[in-house]
Amino acid sequence: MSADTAVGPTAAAAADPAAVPGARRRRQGEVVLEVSNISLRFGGVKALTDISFDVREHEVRAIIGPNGAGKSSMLNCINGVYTPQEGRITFRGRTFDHMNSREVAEMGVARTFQNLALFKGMSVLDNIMSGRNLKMRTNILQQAFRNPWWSGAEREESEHREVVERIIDFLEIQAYRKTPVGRLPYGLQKRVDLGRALAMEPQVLLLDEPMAGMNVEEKQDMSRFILDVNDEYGTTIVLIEHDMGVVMDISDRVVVLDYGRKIGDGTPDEVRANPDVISAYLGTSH
Amino acid sequence: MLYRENGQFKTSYTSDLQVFPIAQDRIGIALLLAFAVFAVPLLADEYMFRAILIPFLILALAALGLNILVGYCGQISLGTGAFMAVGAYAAYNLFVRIDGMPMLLAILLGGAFSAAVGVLFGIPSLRIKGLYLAVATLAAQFFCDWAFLRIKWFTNDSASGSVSVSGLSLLGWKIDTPHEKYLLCLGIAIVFAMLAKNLVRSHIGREWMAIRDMDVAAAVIGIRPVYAKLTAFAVSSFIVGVAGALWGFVHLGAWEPAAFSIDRSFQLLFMIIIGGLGSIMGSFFGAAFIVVLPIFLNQALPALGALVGVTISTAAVAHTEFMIFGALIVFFLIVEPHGLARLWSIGKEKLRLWPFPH
Amino acid sequence: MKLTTLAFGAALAVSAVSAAWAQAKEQFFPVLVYRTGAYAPNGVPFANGYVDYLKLTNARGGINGVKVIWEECETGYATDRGVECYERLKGKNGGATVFQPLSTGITFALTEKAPADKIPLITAGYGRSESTDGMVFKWNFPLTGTYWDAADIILQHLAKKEGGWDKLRGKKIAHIFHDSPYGKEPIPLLQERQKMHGFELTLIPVTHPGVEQKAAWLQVRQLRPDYVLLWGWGVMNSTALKEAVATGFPRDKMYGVWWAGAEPDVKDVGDGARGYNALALQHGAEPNSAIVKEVLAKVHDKGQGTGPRDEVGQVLYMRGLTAAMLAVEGVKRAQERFGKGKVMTGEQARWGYENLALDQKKLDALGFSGVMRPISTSCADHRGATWARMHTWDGKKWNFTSDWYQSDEALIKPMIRAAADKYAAEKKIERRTPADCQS
Amino acid sequence: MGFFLETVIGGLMAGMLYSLIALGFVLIFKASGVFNFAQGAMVLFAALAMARFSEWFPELLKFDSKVLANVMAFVAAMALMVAVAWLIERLVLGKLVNQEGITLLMATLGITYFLDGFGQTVFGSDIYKIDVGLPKDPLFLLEGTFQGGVLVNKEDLYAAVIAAALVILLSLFFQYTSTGRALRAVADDHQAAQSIGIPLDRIWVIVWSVAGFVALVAGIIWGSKLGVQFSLALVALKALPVVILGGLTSVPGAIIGGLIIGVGEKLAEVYIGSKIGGGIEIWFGYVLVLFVLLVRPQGLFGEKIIDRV
Repeated sequence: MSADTAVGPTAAAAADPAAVPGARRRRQGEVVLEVSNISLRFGGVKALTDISFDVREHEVRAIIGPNGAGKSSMLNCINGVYTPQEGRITFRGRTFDHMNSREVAEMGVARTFQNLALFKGMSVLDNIMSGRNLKMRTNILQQAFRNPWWSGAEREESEHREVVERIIDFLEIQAYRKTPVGRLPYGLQKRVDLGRALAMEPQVLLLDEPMAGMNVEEKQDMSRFILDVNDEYGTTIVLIEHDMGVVMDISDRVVVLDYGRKIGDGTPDEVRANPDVISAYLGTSH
Repeated sequence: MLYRENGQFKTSYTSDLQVFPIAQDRIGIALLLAFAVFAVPLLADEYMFRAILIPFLILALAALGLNILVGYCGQISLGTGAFMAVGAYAAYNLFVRIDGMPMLLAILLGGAFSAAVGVLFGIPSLRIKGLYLAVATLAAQFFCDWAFLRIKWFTNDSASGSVSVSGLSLLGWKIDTPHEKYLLCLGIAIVFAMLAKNLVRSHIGREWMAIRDMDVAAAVIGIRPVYAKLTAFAVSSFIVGVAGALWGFVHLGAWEPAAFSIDRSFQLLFMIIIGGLGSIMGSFFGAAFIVVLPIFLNQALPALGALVGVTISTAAVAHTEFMIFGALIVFFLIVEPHGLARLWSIGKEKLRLWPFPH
Repeated sequence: MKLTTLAFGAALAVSAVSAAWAQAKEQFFPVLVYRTGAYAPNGVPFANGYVDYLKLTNARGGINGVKVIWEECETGYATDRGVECYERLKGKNGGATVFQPLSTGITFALTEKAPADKIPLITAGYGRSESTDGMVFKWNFPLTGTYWDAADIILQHLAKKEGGWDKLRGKKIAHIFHDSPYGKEPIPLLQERQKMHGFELTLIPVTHPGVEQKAAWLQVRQLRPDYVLLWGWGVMNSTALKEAVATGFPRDKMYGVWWAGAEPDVKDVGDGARGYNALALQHGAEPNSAIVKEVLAKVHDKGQGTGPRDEVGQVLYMRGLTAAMLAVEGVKRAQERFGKGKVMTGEQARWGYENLALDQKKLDALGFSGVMRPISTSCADHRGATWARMHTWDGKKWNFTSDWYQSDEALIKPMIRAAADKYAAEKKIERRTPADCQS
Repeated sequence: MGFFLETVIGGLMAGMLYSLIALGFVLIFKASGVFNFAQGAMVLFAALAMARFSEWFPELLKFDSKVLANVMAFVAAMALMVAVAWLIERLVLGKLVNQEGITLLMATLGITYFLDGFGQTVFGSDIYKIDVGLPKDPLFLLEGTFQGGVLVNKEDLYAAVIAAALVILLSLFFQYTSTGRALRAVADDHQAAQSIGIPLDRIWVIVWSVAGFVALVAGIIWGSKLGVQFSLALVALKALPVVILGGLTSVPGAIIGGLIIGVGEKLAEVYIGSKIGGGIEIWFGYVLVLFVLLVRPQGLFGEKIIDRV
């Protein structure tokens, strides 16, 4: 990626959201990720019950639902933080009954976190660099003996540093490179979180409430970043979000969860029309 | 005014990746090293060498090792003494059993053995966290103490279980005078400090810190906790082991397991807390503080007493030393929980902006 | 390298000069003590006795007019602290005369350092047994006996009680020891004797500091040994006695080494310890001896007593007193050769310790009649004497309950020789030549 | 068989004494999240105070009733421990609120050094006596069944009973007094407790005082067993594995942990130790804990830790 691509077509995309979904729906490929009959329990508490849905290549797939609907748990199952008691997850034809974080990462699935899980003690740069870890090859000895003159480790560092710098430009956080993330304002931390995920050059990007607690401008920036990523690299995006407005604007298809069950699935318009969803959100029962 | 980085532009990432990106720091460090290598031998007397500088360097090395485990990887260990002991006894056995074994090689191999033991006792850290782990590491401490006391083979069947080495030499250079010993320790300390610095600023270092700061997130971006933690244990115990070997070979000359007792483990932990967790520099600050303070106190107190005309008994001095030491530790934790290293960097920040406060 | 060595030489020269300048008519005795920590109860009386005697020496007009000065340094029984003290004091006041670490651990460490610094080590009644062999251990002086002697003498006593060595056959002896070089030192000799006389020897270690001995005494109770040897230090001794009371093991079947036979060990067990025997390193508690009276008169009555008055004459106090006396007498002997009324260097003092000749007359003159027996050292024997006897606690005080013993040279000499040779080989040291002995 | 029983009983007794010290750790950790390394030093300090006061009062006030002396000494020592608790809260913990566990741990290590030095300065470093009339002589059971009978150390028996009583007392205190309830609230959630108006600082003083009380009792029992001197501070090291085995936050855990380790290490020492050179007591407890933790990382009765993202 390069910094200048941050503007250009995407600006238009952000400017005219209505036009975008149509534009992208044509690009949707076949199913990359399929979740079937997932159930997850903590002791007696049922977090997820028999959830199934699929994610297509290049699409923006949203998972919505009220608090405690089990959205984050769903993501945690996908990248192996939790192990569901039942159900299977299929990724590019390979089927698992539980995922292993490392494998998931190697298969090109990256993820951001709802309440920031950044590495507090490290600088912005190091946080994003850590996203490149999977791609770094030099062994401990090479790293121990690294030096500016004759060492693979040094070369590797600066190569990856280059990639990371582009991400930093893209996310417009150049000024904070060497600041410990702990000291950054919330909105920027969210960007760093995204940056760390992007550094993995993911094929599928799981975003856990990327806009939670942001003001309007920040939300617009963030949705722009997301759409850009999706456009430029065709990265498939699975997105958890509260803000219905944003979701409906930027996502192609939406899954709705409530109390750990799936109550709706389809395009934004279909979901909008779905009575269960409405009742879940407006709290009326029928 | 002197301490400014403006006008120093980085034209390549490599130049920005340097250990000391600011020219003044580079010069400062160079001067410091020059001083340590050339000036100190001129200034220090034998007592200075044997009782302060050599122990300081060796313990600083050990603290450095511990800091990698605790400060960078966030795994608390109270078993450091044991790993020093493993290093010392392994080196001893290699040194006396294989004749013609070069001292330096023996010491390094001692470190290697220590690393192996470290990994072994590090395995629980994959499941056990925090204080539970801390106490679990005490198992290493007490077990090793026992093993070196009980298993005659380790001590080359010496009746008393105490071992000793002599006739140290390095590549034909005979090391007997205190200032040669000092230079040896200094050299080793510097080398390991550099290597450690390299590790912590490379991706392995980032893996350790990631595990320390947020292990779940670390796992999600593809860091294997097993690998990160065990490498931390290995590297840490390696350095600690080397320090242990030096402690036995160079400082004590003859030792028994008591030389690596649990008190040593605590002492080292103090050093990195006072000096600064997660800071190479800090390990040295901490070691200096902890080594010098008691000696200073128990020489200063009688002098002070003499000033006001009362003779303080040795016992009183010893007890006061305990009290002041304890009090200082607490005072420190209250004033600067992040240790001397933090004070140092704050100082630098200030200096950078001086004379303009913002 | 060159520059630094040169510079270092210069530094040395400077310190030498300053040392020479410090050469007043004062003989400097560093005093390593532990008045704090786990072993303080035993360390304190020893230190007080030691210092009191040095004070007395000055009160007596010094060593042929040479004033004695000293400085205490707290080791806390820890090896590295001990080494630090050694380094700090060895150069002070024109150089240390002699060191007495009162810790086996520190002794081992200093044994490696002393030769280089040409400072003798006196380890009266402790330290490494093979250092008796002055041909290898030129600077170590385990005066008045080592742990091998102690173990041998205790066994002799038992044999005598049973009515002959042959009667020991089949008897059960348990060796309960402080799990450290100190406690392990006697084991080789015990095993040697075991081979010779066929008694059952059980080794029961107790880990530092020895406050938890239940398991050990459960084993004792299961084993039901005929005798228990107690090789403890500090709290371990009193705890052992209490456990013996608690498990009902007869105290009069317990025999302690000379470090396990003092007041702090039995004081707070009181009646419980009645009948407990321990070896006395020459002296026991000597409240009525001439020397104690003199100390009281010339030091304590002058208000210069180091410790509490009632402590004077207790076992460990006497141990310290005697140790100091030996240190001073060595210097006196050295002066006979290198010049009366001169300050002796460590090297000269070493000669004095190697040629000690304290006959009964001298001892009586010093006020040690009944406290000590004659002692005379030589190149081959840095120990001088192995006299010891038993004393027994009657609930109030220690009383002698046996006559004098000496360890069996025939048995111990070869062991010493072998161990010393092993050490020499390890360290690549040449045995000293007779010529060297004359020097 | 008789001997086996003997060992087990001995182990149980020792275990009870360990848990007595472990209790102090747990109380403080529960209420203030501090892993109080100073517990051992507090035991020593309390014991020293007790021992010396019981010597001094009769001298000062010219009376010679052992009971009275002990009672007065106990009260005075308790007062002293409360003072210590207050000072610790005031000067140390109060200033270290919401620091990481390790920092607090270090602080208590600092306190340890201070108390060791201070105690020995004020009370001396000789070996002192506490005599509260615990019997010293052994007791033999079932002499009919086993030859030689089964030996029980009477002193330990009394000690165990006292310890047990203390535990019951404390659990009652936690359950039924308002302070106890407040303590539990604090233990569960500092902020919440504060927000409903529980004064943290006061609570902490109370907890540390209670811990001081436990230390005093432990000190008296151990002191009359071993004599009061520096080594008392080191028995804390015996209690560490107990605390961890039981789970840092569980009072019953401390007791059961103590019993398990007590019996375990005695059996190990007697039956295995004697084969491999002995002295394995020193590490047995720790190694046992290590293996238990591998199965239950939070100890037997500790609260389970779940990672949330």
